[in-house]
Amino acid sequence: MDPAENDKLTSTAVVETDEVLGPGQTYRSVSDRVSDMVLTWPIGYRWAAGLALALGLLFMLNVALGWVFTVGVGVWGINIPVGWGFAITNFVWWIGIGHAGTLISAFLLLMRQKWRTSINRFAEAMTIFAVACAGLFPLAHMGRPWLFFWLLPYPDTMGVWPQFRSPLVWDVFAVSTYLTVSLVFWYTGLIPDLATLRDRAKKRITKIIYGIVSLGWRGSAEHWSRYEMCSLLLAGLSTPLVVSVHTVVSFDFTIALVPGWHSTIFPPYFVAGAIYSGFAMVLTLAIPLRKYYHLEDFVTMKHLDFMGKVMLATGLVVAYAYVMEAFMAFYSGNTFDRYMMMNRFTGPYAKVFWTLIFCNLVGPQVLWFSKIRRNPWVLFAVSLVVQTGMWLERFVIIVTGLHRDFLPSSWGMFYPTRWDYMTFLGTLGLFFTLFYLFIRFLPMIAIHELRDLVHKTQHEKTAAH
Amino acid sequence: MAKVPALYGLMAEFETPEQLLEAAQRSRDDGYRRMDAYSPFAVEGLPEIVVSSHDKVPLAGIVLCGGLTGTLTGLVLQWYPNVVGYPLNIGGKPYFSWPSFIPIMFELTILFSALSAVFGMIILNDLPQPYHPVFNAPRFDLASRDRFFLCIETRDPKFDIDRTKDFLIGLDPVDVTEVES
Amino acid sequence: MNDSNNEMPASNLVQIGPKPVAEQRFWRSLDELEQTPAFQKGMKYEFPEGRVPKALTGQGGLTRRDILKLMGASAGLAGVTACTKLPPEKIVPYVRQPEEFVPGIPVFFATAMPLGGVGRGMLVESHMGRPTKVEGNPGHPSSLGSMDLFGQASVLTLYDPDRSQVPSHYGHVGSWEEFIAELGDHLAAERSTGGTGLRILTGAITSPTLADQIQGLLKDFPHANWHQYEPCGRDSVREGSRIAFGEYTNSVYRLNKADVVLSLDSDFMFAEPGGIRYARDFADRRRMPDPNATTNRLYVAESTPSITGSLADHRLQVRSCDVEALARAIAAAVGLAGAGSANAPAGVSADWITGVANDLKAHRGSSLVVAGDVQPPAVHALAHAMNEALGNAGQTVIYTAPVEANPTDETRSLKELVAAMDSGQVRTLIVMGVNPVYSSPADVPFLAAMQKVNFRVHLGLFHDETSAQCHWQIPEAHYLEAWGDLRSYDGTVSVVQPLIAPLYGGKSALEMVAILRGQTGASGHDMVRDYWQNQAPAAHLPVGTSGFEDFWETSLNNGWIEGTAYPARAGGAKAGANPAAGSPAPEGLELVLRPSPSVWDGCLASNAWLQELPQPFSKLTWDNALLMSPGNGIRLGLKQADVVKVRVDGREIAAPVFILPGQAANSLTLHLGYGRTVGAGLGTNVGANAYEIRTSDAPWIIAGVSVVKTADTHHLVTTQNSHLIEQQGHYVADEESESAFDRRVMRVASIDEFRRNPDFAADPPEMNTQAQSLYPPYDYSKGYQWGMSIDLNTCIGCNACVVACYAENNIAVVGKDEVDNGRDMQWIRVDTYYRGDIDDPEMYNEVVLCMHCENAPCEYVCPVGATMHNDEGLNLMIYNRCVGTRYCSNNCPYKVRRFNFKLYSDWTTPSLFPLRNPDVTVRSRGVMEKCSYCIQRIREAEINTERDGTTIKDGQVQTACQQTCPTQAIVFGDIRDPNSRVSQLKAQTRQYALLRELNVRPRTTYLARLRNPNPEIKG
Amino acid sequence: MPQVFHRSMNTISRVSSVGLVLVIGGLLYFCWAVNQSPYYTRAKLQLEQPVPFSHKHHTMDDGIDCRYCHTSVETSSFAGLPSTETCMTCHSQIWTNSVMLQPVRASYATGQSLEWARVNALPEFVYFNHSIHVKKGIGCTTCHGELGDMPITWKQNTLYMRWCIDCHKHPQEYVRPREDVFLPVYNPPKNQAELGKKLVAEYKIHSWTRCDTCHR
Repeated sequence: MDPAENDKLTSTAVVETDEVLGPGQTYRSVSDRVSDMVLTWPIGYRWAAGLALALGLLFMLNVALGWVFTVGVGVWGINIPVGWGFAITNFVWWIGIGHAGTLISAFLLLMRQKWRTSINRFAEAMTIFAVACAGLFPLAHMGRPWLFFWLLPYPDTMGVWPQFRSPLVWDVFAVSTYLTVSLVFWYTGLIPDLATLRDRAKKRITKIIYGIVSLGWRGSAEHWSRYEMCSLLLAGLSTPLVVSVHTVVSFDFTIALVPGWHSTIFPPYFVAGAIYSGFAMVLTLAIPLRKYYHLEDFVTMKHLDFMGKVMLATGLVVAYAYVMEAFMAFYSGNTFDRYMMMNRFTGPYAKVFWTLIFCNLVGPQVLWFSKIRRNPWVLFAVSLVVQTGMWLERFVIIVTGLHRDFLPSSWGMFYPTRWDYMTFLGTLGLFFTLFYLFIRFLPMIAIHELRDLVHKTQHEKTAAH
Repeated sequence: MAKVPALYGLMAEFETPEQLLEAAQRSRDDGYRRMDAYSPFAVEGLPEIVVSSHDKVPLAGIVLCGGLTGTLTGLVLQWYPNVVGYPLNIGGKPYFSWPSFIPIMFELTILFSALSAVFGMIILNDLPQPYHPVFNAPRFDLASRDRFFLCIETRDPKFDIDRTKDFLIGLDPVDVTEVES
Repeated sequence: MNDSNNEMPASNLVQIGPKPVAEQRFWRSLDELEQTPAFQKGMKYEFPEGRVPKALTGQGGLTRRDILKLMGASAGLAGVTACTKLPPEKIVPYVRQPEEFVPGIPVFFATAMPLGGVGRGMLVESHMGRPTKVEGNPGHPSSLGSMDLFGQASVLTLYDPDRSQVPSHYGHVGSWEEFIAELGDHLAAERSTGGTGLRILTGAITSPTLADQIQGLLKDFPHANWHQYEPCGRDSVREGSRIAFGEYTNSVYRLNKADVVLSLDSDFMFAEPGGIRYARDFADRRRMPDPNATTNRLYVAESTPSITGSLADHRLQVRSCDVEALARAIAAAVGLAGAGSANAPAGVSADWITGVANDLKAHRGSSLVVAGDVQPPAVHALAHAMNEALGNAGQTVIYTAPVEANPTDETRSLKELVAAMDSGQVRTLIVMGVNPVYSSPADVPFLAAMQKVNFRVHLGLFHDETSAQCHWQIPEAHYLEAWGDLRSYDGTVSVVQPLIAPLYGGKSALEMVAILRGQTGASGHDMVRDYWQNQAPAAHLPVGTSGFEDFWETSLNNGWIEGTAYPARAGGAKAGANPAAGSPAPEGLELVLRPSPSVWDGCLASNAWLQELPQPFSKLTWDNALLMSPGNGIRLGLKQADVVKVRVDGREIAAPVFILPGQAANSLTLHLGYGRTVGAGLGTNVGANAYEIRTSDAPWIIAGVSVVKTADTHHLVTTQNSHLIEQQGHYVADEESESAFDRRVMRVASIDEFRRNPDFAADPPEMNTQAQSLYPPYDYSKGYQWGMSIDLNTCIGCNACVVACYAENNIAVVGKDEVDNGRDMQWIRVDTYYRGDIDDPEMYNEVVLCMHCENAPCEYVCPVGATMHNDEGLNLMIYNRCVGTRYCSNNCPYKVRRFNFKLYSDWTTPSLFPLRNPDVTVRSRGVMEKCSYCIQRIREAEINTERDGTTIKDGQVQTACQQTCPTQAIVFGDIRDPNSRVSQLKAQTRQYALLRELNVRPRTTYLARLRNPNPEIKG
Repeated sequence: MPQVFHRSMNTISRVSSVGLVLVIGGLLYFCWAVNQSPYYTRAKLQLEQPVPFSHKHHTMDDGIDCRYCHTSVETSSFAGLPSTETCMTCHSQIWTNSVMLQPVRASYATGQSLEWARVNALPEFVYFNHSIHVKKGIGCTTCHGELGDMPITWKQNTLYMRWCIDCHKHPQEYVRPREDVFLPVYNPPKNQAELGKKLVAEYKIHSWTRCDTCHR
């Protein structure tokens, strides 16, 4: 996609607004606007080109994973002492990204934040796809991935069970629970919109497909009442779930005694970092989407502004965690922690560390300025910087902790191989492939909630008058 | 042999949720009990008016039971292998080292609760139900777009095709149609 | 399951015959062997050169196994299956079962292995007729039950797929009959002239029977000549003894009696024929069970860090060429008349000389001066004179007849042979067991001269550089395949018994000589037996034995022949035999050539275990390098891995630089044994060939070399990265070592400090976090509780344990690139740390293996419980349950876990299958592995004692590393039994645990290192 | 608005929802069943052997002790497989012309081993020791089945780890007096419950289920 070209084409049509919804939107206009994106054929060439690129990356993922499964994880740069490299970095990164969606739909729903409406659907989709990408890595990083089912509790012919004290088993439960709950939450939200698509579709086959997946939704008041209750309950359940998932992921590190891993600050720090990177990904997706699908009325300046603020806030939490981590390393008097911290500052991976500090701490401070928060393309750039930073953060935690731990004799280095890079970039392919399919076949904004928003904003206006 | 389709009810179409609310309220005041309202989004206060019976087990109750089942499943799932099925000395920890069982118990609680909520909602709503008489209403596709419908069903004891139709017309709808069963 | 079929999947292909004890039983089915595809493939390519095991390339093609795995994976992904279906198997019994075998129970046989011609007594474990593991022979004076790395690795050479497998004629497959016929023609011609054109070249020979046979041959051919050349031979040792005593004399040291030892560039605990025994005797004086125990003191003057030097209380870094001056100065200081100048060489402080001399004088009769093999004869003569003057002769050193059957100046012998060949006198040359084309000094043109010989025959284990120049290459029988006898360092004779019939129909040197004598088909067994029956005087028959049969049986059973150790010779060094002081050593750089601590003189170059072994101190693998001090590196403007050309007298050799702390200033070291070009299997084209710069005049120490930097660098791979930091023109610190002492990983005190504070190594009480736990401790109060103690005060870092572990536990070799990636598979490793000035550091070795932590951090992170504890305190690793998350390794603070990142175990080379220990699972790809405290041995002992209704006695179970350890620094046993050796060691105040503050409660603990410095010597 | 679906779709959709759950359950059951089946475990399958050797005939009819052929069962991990010579000790005297025994005679004459199809096999990472089991009062037939009733030998049990563990956890249910270990047919006495307990104590049976019992 070429943003400049698109800017020229559409710049005249853009009317930026500072409300959560553009002016003049009606029930019908929002319904038609969003459902038309799905029901209009043929497909756009930009979408097709994007999908082709994503499929190319996905193919690379297949090649990379095929090689990993054929030869072994030895094709990556991992070794003893650095037993985890890119794979677990990617896992934590994707899981982190996956946190924004459910948080937006659940936490902001509980908080009755109206601005969640336009972004929650694709944020949830992003969550699911990110968790799917993340889930790939624990599988792929195993030495014998064909035995992955030994991590699942089932009565086997050996009479043995998973080892439930291992954070990796907790991960299995946490990630699969998160994926399942996000999926049902997302689907629940989709049901009324699928009914809209069913009702608006012209072709019989389209009607049938959307008819099946919408379960025969007819908007009955009684249904709406249970539906709303269900959404509320799911939101209430998802909020602690979101917090727990990255907490459990952080347990992968905190439970271990590796210096730089064994830290009680990790759970809140990881959760904040997850929201930070998650919102960055939402912005990364939302800004081009609103541009190319002309959604400025739905994803307004106010949305960008709010998301910028959330990023700033979580970024500051992360910054606090960084400072505390360093402080505790020195204050504790623990030789190993001190060395680990000094090694991060000045060791072989110091450049990576300082890059991450720039990306996560320094760069995002521009978000203090509302002009920046309301400049989509600067915001887009910041979101990319933050995502880079968050990936590097996980890399630094994993690699600098391991590469020089307790016994100096076994210190080593981790150098990624081309298969490391291919696997990582390949999952971007998987993610974007799924995302491209999503924006083509499902409404990327929750239509029934938009209608509700139209209703509420009109109500407010009348009340104000 | 052509069969004359039975009537499911009478459907009045409104343009705004406020009109629908008012119409529903008036129908209820008029003694109608078997009716339902259809809207493109959840209209606040509407269910209280049109729904006459309450669920025997509320959704929240189902979710609570699901959640407790999940907790218990998590506990048994970890207690049994570690204490009975195949106890192993893992890093010198006791067989029943319950603090490390908490994460999974928590996750299963959430999982079971969430699934109970969704499946509870679907089952209580009697879904999937791809065929429903109200879809026979000619303009009912607008119910998922921008129109609000009130349907008084024939099984209402007070239902009388002419009287009810008159009553509905009196509510100032866009249109009133007969819905085949 | 422990039966033949399961142990060894190749049993259908290669039927292994039982071990021939009383009679030679050849492989029943050599014919069958020849039918195997692998064999035929080898035949097709004549010599399987450049054949690299798949595991080493790391990523071969997609094999059937991979496909099965992928199928398994996809089936698994489809959620179909739970475990693998076993393939159908065949089970094949004997036709006639040999009576001495019980299937499934290993048997041990005593034999001996030659290195440099000298024997070392050993016991070899045999599983169903396959030798799998070498141990020391507890009764044999040369080993006392220990073994060095060369002995441990020799079993791999036996099964080396790159061994010469058929007689070959000009590189083509020939037959025995053709060879015998052609040889017969040439011998007939020789016989007519009395053998004027017949020459035999061997290495150093100590074998009485072989020497007797050769003498017999020389009688048959009176004008024939026998030459001996040992590349890393002991010419200067012998010459030194001749100067001192007037005749060749062998020195046998009694280090257990020595209170003060001065080593003049001698690595006597490693690189000498008696090294294993010396290490034991020396260590026995260092055990320091309590602060008041007495100990010895070791002074080492050397140019490169040696295994002996690592235990030195005072280590003097000095150029090897300055050692003579140093020796003279010390000799003068101890009052030896005529020793020459008392001036110490430049850079050696006077108090070192006087300190050492006074210490020696104070311990008359209990001191010892040892000169190194690389030192010139004069230094040896001085050492003999000093020992005489100090009254040590007969006390700490005894003099005996030489162990060589025919001691000679081997370099001269080789030169004579070359001269004879060059002048065309030689018509038939038989080379046996040596590789002179590779290992001759550069100024001895062996290769060119041998081209003038009409008929050249090479008997060798490999088709090597010399074979390539010979008309016939005859596969030699490995010592585990042939009968023979050998003398060890003190003269004790061992009978070499074969454990297996020759895999490739090879012949021993003994049988070859018999063929030359026209006795084709004479059996080695008969020759050895006949020799001892006829030649051995009746006096040799031990008291109480009725006759030869008993004597023979006893000798075979014991592994040595009673009464063959040489008695001490009367008389000492001749007075005034001290050689005149030569000209002072020239200034500038010297180059010292030494046998490699891994592959010796190159004869072991194809041994992958040894190639992959991290060399002591440098931790270099799969290479040799020009070792250089940090100061020299700065002065010459050289960095690690820069390729330089070393030039002297118009010769030059290119080698990469390795900056090694502990190397003496202006002294460069290059190990021999690398740079093989033909027939060294995986060791081919590894490293630089130092023989190319060696001369017959200066075989070890080459003075006046110059170093020229080239633009190239060479990829050097080490297992422990030393992070020397270059700062303002000099190297400052090794960050790892600094951290190691900060972290108290290595704990050291002087004897005085130890006596003042016996608890110096103990952790402060607040670090003992044992009581602070959320959980109650596991009950380890019943049954056996296994634990280990490692005495850092006696560990010499010789790597024998590492190779023993390779052999015992089927450890895979991964190759240079994978080692570079940090993926070496050794379960036990020797860590080296430096302390003090990087240009003159103290060096410390620390053996690290799985600590078997009671609160094992690896266990609770494993998602499938593949690693867990048993109630005997063992941290178990269950390979077949492992899914390979590597979490356990990440969480191991000692980083002792090893992961099969790729398929490292060789599942495809049939000749390697019988090598494997059938009691240890061969690990596959994607599986974690680690030290198991040799659980197969524990389990075997447990089962046996349970069956007999007894209990395991202390010392009944030895781990492989413990058993082989020359200094017995490693002790394993039941820590619940207060009387066990390990319990008593752990009760010592020097005991400490690595990283105790982590509260992992390791079962392996260390005894802190002590130093016994001489207060007279400052600094 | 016309109906998208026919009335019957309501039933179809509900039935198929339930059906999906049942199909998944059925698939899982199928996996389990395959795993337990002789196809997978080879239990109770009669393999083709070079000679149709009958344990029933040799032990019950002829009264030959197990240890006559499986010589190392009391001393080694491996019970031992009789050499051709062992067969020929008798069969050089009796049934000397039997066609069935032709492969045995051929083996003896040529020195070529008989190749039996393996009946009871364990994976190579399982270290089973016959001698200790025999010593602790676990009879041959406990694992190998009633050999005295087997005209041709088959694998009686799955030899799955779960099966091994069952006995290791409850040895009192299987242990027998040492003198009965080699009986080709054995029926546990009525008082097995108390006898078992007594023998477990007497033979000092450990009931080990720790992993290194079999894996190393």
